[in-house]
Amino acid sequence: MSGLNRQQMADAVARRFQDGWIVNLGVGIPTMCSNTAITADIIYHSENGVIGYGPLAEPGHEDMHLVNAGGQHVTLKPEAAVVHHADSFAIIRSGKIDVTVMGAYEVACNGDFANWKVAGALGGGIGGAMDLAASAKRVFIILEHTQRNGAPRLLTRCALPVTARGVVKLVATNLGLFEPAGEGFNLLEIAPGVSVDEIRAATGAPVLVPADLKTIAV
Amino acid sequence: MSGLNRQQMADAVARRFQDGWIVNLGVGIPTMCSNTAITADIIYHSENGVIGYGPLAEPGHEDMHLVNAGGQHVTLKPEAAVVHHADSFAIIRSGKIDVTVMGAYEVACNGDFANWKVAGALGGGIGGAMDLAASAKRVFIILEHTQRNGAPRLLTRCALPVTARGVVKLVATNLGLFEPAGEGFNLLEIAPGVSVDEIRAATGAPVLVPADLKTIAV
Amino acid sequence: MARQSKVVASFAEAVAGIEDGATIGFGGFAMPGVPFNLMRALQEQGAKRLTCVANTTGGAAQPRMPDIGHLVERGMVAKVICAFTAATRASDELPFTKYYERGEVEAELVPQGTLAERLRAAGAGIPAFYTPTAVGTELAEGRETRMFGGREYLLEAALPLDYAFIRAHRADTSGNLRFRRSQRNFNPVMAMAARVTIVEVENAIEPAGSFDPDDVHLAGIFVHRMVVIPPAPDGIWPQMREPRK
Amino acid sequence: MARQSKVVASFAEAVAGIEDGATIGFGGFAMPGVPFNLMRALQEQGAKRLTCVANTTGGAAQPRMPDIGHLVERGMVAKVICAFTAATRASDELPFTKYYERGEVEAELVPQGTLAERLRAAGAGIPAFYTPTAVGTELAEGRETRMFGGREYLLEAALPLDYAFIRAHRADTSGNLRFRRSQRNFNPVMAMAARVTIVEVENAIEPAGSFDPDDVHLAGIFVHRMVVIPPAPDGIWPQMREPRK
Repeated sequence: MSGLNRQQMADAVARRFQDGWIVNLGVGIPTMCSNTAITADIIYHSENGVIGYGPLAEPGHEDMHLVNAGGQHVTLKPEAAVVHHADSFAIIRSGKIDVTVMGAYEVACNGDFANWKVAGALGGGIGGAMDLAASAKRVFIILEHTQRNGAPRLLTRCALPVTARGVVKLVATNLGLFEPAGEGFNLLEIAPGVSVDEIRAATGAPVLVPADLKTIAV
Repeated sequence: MSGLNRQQMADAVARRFQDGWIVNLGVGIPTMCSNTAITADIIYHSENGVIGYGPLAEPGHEDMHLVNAGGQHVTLKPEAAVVHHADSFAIIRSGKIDVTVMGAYEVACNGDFANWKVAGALGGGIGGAMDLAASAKRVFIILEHTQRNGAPRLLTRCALPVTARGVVKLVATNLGLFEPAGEGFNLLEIAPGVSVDEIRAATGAPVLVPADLKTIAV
Repeated sequence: MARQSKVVASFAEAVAGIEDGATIGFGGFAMPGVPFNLMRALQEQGAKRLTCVANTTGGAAQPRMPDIGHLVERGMVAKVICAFTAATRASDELPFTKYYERGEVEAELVPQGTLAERLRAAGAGIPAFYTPTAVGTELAEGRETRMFGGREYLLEAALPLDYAFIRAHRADTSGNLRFRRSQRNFNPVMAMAARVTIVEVENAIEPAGSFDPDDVHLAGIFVHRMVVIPPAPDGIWPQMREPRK
Repeated sequence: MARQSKVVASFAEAVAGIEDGATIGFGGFAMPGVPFNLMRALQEQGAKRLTCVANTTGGAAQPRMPDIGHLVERGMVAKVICAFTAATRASDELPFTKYYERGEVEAELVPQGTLAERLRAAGAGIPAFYTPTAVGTELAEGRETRMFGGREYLLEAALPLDYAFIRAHRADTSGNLRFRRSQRNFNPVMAMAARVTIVEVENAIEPAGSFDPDDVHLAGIFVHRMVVIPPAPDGIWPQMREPRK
């Protein structure tokens, strides 16, 4: 029941990108979306003001002045431009990001998600997540379907403090692709070798399955 | 009783500038402050985002892409930098302009002044005057002491709609240099060949004269 | 699938499809950066009930360049939002002013810095902000103010545009722009505030990558259509005027 | 009378005179643009009860670079205002976090875009603005929100700084700066928000006029003290780290 690996999860999301989109990728698995050959014509934006970055730099060819929002050394496409932080978030808040892809601790079928504060902690790590979640045209979430102890991360309501409310449009896990649909998650595509019953057992909210369920291409 | 000419009025104001000041000059007589040799080390700022401009361009040497706020073709000093309009007014509103020098229709001894709308007009021309007047560290006004019909422009209260309230620190006219002082104007310096009685007769507010009245150097 | 080219062949094509009732911002300050060619093309395009946003409705100087006044004269304009609806010199008259005084067009007079900041706010996803400008003046009468730190500020709203018309010095095929000297002025904030930005460019469009990414003044993501200005007399290129007295 | 030179000879001189109780902003994002040398000098300078503003209190990675955590460890900090007061990965721990959990320092956690915009507002004379960010979250609890166009926004206040510590790639004697690539990040807005901006510069200071006025990223009017970073090991120059798993 392990399903997709991390790059396959990123690929499943990246396949939904459309040519010409401006895309912001969060730390972790989401950054892998820019390392896939699936999407040819995407403009990647990162919070630190880099517009139009490309794949990760080859080892030994890193530019010490150039990182993405995850601190990884990236390359630039010819169309690249650099702006300062206030202008970078002006782009975000004014709705020019077509999709933001983020990791999360929890996501709920009402479209809420939580990714900045763990249970019992005093502090948190918000970064640009709240700005992106509030204002991007689409919020896509990538996360492991369950916690290490097997507890579900896809829930009816988030237990942790939320990052934004009602904004998630697509959820990719190792088990499948889901769409928050109010009282449950629509299962859009299923990972190869995974059964619907396994998904239902691992999900903390109703899972709605279409008659013509597709399997994710890997 | 004509007193100072236009350049002499500008010079009388420019003598009050201090080295290192950031200075914004309004259209008309105030622009003449940047054409005087009196002030060696001023950073001139104009609303259209030019920081560090110098004297007017010599005829035949104008740069068609470079004007000051009055639309005059200016030159650049080596320290010059260009910003866009929102950043230019960020500089103004955040209080970084040491002095703004403007023309006016009227100025009052309570520090109010009026320079954007004439009597009976429906429209007006504000330009950057209200932003500058509200936020510059000092507002200096240069204007002819009287209207063409002899009516005073220095008043107890402005009759025209004001540009800002209580902000004027210095007033230069063809007759002298004045400081708004609440219930009247302090006469700081007098133009050569002009008498205090002439000034009082031409002023619509009390004029307070110091014992050691200086004459403006021309 | 490649993205569609942003370069169009004519000014008429650049302004095609502008809807009646649109809000259009025109960049420029004095002569530099004013999209004269696009403004002339818009006169021919003929959209109605426009809201026009610019520093000024048009200058008093002659010979007269394309300006908002021309659009008003053709009955295309419902409203202007500008820092000048009349000349500052009582002896001058802006072409716009007489139509305004006759009640043929509406006008909202805005301090220049407030205008720039309202555009910047629209491009920054900020719906409203407070400014010290215009407090205590006729412009603030009846409006909401608030004290912060003992000082009074006026609430101002973002000013989003449907279209921005701007003029740039150089452009690459991805829409990255460079402005020259005081040509920059309102142009970047107009573009950031707009749904669609249309640019007249003073030089031939260069290949993507022609500018160092550190030296781009307006990123291509803000630019939608570009047209190269032909040499005079087909294109409009400001020249020196007789000095004013 | 000539203006005083902005160039100082040492980091100690650059941070001299910083008062107890000052609010200091530290530019940088990840490694690029962080004023590591100035932060190290501040540890020695020893001012107390500081309010520290930055994207993060410090990274979890080793070897550890100078960060706000070091200042906290020395008892110099009353409060931090940051977008990270704990690590995003539950498995990491920021050096700062344990002092915070022990109650030895106050913290205000701010979304990164709100932080940038609050600094920008301070540098733009805007005392407060509305943002959609953080609406509906724990951060908005008990705070003022307002509807504009049917959407809820949160009121946020400007965040002025006494000092900005920043790092730039090139500088001229007038203080005009250029940043390289993502080194720009928070640095210009920190400088615009500050009363005094102190810069560590990666290259020798160049004569005024070395940069085209169109290519200045931060105008010299915002810059007060500059110091050139010496070669390693005297100066701090980030190197590649072992990749994280």
